[in-house]
Amino acid sequence: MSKSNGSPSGNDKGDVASIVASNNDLPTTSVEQGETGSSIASKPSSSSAVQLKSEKTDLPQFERGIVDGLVSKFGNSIKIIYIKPLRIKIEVPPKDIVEVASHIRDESGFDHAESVSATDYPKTGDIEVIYHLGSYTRENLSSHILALSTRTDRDNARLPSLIKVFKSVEYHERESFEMVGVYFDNHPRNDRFLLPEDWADIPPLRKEFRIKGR
Amino acid sequence: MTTPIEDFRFGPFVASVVWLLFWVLIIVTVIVLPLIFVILFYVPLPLVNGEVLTPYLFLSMMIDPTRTLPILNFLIYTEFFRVAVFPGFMYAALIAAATIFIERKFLARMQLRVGPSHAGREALGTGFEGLFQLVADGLKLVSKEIIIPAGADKPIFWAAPIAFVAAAAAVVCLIPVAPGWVVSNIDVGLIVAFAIFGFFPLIEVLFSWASNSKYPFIGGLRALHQLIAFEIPFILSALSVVILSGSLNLTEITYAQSSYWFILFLPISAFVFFMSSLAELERIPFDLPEAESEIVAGWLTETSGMIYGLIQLGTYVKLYALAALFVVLFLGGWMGPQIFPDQLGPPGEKPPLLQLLTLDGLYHGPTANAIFWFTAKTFLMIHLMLLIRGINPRIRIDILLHTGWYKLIVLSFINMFIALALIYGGVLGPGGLLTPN
Amino acid sequence: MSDQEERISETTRLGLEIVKEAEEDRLMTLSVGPQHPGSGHFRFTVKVDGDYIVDCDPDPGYVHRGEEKMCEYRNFIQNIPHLERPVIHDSSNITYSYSLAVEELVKIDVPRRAQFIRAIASELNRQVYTLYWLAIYGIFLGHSTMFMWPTGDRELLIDLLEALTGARVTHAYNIPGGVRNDIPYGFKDRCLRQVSYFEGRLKEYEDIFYNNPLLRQRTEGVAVLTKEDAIKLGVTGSVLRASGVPYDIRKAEPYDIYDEIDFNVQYMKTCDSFARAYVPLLDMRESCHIIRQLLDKMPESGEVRAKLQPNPKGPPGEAYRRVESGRGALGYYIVSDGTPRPYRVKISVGSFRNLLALPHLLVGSKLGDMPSVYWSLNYWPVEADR
Amino acid sequence: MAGETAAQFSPIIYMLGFGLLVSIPALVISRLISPRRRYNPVKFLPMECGQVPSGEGRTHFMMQYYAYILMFVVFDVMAIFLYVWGVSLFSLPRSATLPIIGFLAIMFAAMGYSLYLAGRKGIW
Repeated sequence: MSKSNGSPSGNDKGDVASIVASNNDLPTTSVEQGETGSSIASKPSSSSAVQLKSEKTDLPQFERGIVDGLVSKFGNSIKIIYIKPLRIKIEVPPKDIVEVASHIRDESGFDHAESVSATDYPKTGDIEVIYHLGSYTRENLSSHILALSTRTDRDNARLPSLIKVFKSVEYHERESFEMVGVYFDNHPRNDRFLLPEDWADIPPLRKEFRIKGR
Repeated sequence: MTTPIEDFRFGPFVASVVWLLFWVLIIVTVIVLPLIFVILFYVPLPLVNGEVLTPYLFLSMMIDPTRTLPILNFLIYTEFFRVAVFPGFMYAALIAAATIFIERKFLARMQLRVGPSHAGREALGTGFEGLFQLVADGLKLVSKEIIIPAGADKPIFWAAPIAFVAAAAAVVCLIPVAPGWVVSNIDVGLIVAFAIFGFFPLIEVLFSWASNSKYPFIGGLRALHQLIAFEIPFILSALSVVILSGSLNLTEITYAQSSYWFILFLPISAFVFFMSSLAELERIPFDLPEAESEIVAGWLTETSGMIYGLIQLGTYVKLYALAALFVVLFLGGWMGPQIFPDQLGPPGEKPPLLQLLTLDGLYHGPTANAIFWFTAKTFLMIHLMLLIRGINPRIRIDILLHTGWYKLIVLSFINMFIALALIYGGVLGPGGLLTPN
Repeated sequence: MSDQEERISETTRLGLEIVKEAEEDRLMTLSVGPQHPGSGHFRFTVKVDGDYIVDCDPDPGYVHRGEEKMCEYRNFIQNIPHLERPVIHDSSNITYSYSLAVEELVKIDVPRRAQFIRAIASELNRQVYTLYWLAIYGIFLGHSTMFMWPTGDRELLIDLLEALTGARVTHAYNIPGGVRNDIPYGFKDRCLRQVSYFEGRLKEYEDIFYNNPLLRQRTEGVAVLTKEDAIKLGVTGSVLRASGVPYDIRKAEPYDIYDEIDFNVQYMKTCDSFARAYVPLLDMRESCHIIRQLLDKMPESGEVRAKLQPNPKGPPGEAYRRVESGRGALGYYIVSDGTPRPYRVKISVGSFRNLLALPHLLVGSKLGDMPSVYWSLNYWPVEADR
Repeated sequence: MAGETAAQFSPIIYMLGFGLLVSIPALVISRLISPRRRYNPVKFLPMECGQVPSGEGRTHFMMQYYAYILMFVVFDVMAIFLYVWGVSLFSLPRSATLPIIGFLAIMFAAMGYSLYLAGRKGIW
């Protein structure tokens, strides 16, 4: 964008960021393959069309560092589900989740929720709610997603709302409420959002809800 | 009142049209024609060339060329012709229709669209594509159901579109199209024009109130605010014209521009008048009362069918009236170089058929010239108004009020002082350098 | 307090009550949508006090299809055609992150040439979407030419994509393991020609639409979404970048081939409605730049599709992958239980995240700004409903 | 005399009448040939974007810009008053312009002050 064609006010040449593709700055690239051997970060150095990923490297250090900070603070209440390059998943019991989330926001730097998904597990009688948290403010975290999950009883699904911690979960939690039927305490509006006004069935993303004809 | 929806079938449709025609014919021959003759028996008939203009004589003009021209000549100078046809309604309506046609084509060119350039290509050849679109639109509007919302104020709801058309027509009657060709030559013509323009927001507010709906209501209020923002610049920008010409009569204002157009000395006023007339018309930068993305269709939300059609007709007639008023005030009205001959055809006596073809006695060179130049200038102005629509988004109501009060009023006063300086500096006005003697 | 109450006479109290009632009466509830020229398949009610909006309540769901439920009944490949329905104008991007997630679950690698082709399709589709968005932005502002020009130019890019994928809008081109077909003969030249033409047009758009003083007057300084609010509300895409956060998934978490591409993240610091309308234009310009590089670096030949078993399935597990779509981050969270069908699919779309900014921005702004603010949020109602 | 002056305006009345003459038959014809299906009462509800209307269409509703409305009431009269002066400018002595300039100055001062106040108030 040049100045001559009338760039808008406040957007000078200096404002346009020029973030050169310097992925090497990110700590993650030191670990090319995760333990699961997934192909997330396997692209950059590979020139061959199909890359085999047989070798196993050690755990991603940077992600490990984030989790260690959490574990040292909260101890046993945090259960680490997996640590992959760029992806971390931890599980927290419902009673601690607000506290852990506040800590994640303030100390770890994950400042917004990208998505909130509730999954129904009828076999174990659980509903798992996962907050995928990302970071805009910290540049070294911008590629990471921290999946903060919690489980609640399927028949009496109640969870504390994270809306005080992350404002961005508001509509996602409302959607989870009507789609899976998790009631979020302290959420200002646990009511219909996407479904029809006269919806009188069970929440449609529960596993016992069957699509007609299927 | 539950009737099932019937499928459309072509055969019964044609049959119904034929039956309709049959009944119309019967009624015309049995009732209407005798009624006309009964009325004509009591009405004092005028004299044309020493003969009383009976219906028989009138009908004979179709076959006898020697009688055609005097009768036409007589008809043209009647009041009714002026009101209904030439400087009056039909001329304005034709220009309005042409405006719709031109608007379509012009905007389509501008916006790289192909749609409006096709309807009628096979029938009329290139150059007239899109002409049938007008016919189709008119037929569609006439044949659509008129829906009046529940709770609406029915008498006002019906009366508003009629009043809209009538008011637009009333403005048209003040416009002098050629020397002597004006429906009503009033000494205070300009003031009357402003007075009638003041009706339109009133009609809009009435209609929006009558609709009993929210979006029309806001639209009507916005129309009022538009009036408030632009009425004073509108009036003041014409004030400098009045100062220079010393008259409020539109014909005299035109004559005052016989040697120079006022736009040469009053460009700022002309600009202000142009912007204000756009606001008066509710065309694109100022179409707040019908801003479709904010308040559905504004004050037109509840209109349907022919009510909408009449309001559109009134709007386009108003567009013509404002363009013509601009031409009269700033572009010298009908003034222009003489390009038409004084007489058509060879001079001297002519055989009857040639007389008819060359409109002997009816044709008047200067008048034809005046009409030509007036129409050409009006179309130029209409084009300018359409151009604005193609390149601008809508503005917001606070910006509108701000523009009207802070900018346009000041601008129109500046040009008024320039006009005063020119008069007192001895350039214009009586005895001035540029005044013809 | 009690003294004061005593001093107020009964009449005054009655009068105050009437005034209070009138204050409440003053508010008019306007319903914007679903049958509104300025809403799309979406409804929000606004309460207006005169010309000012005092309350806004979005109510999406008019085009809710239950894509997430439908995904659970189809296998990974069958899900592709219906997943692109929520945003057919950007269908290569909405299937892109799905493909990435499935590739992670099923553990396939994508051939290098296919990665380039995917990126080209994705960038072209981003432009197609953004042009459509721009067109509707124009009509929301009452600018009919601004509607017609992008729509016309979009047609050329659609033709290009049709040559590439075989369908005009619903491409279903990205599949797990690569793309469906190789690029057609002569595509590279045609694409370069089209992109050059399009760059010239973008210059014209800027001169004619964005530098229009009336548009500037209407949008500059209106509905400011500050950087802090943008981060707090978790908005994404052009809305976020217009608020001064240079965040782009293509740069933050480069997928496929994007880490080999040299491009800048376009952002503005003015945070207003104009910035949100202007950043997509800058994005389109950057996108042209990316397409040139992709065409330049693409290997001349090679596989475009990894070999897949007919009913691909992987071990139980989950994946969360995202791409930068026309409306911002588009993430898929897929849980697999080891069967060929996904156990749970959650689509996290940019529109749904940007919706949270709508009441935040509309409250306190003028009714005349409503359409421009709403559409500057880059909100696609169908996508948000899924 | 009064009658003659009034007669000047008669063409306007004719023109108005002709406008009615054209538009009323258009409405009547349209009413005659257009369909009238009245079996769905929802059709006749006021427009509310596909929703059932809530609240009154005609309410106490105030736009915020009434500063301009108040000023309009004053300055519209002023504008017409200027016409009376402007049309007779040539027949007046030059010294008659001075009082008008004074009048304009007062009006401008008033307008400037009121616009200043309106601007300072911000939201009305």
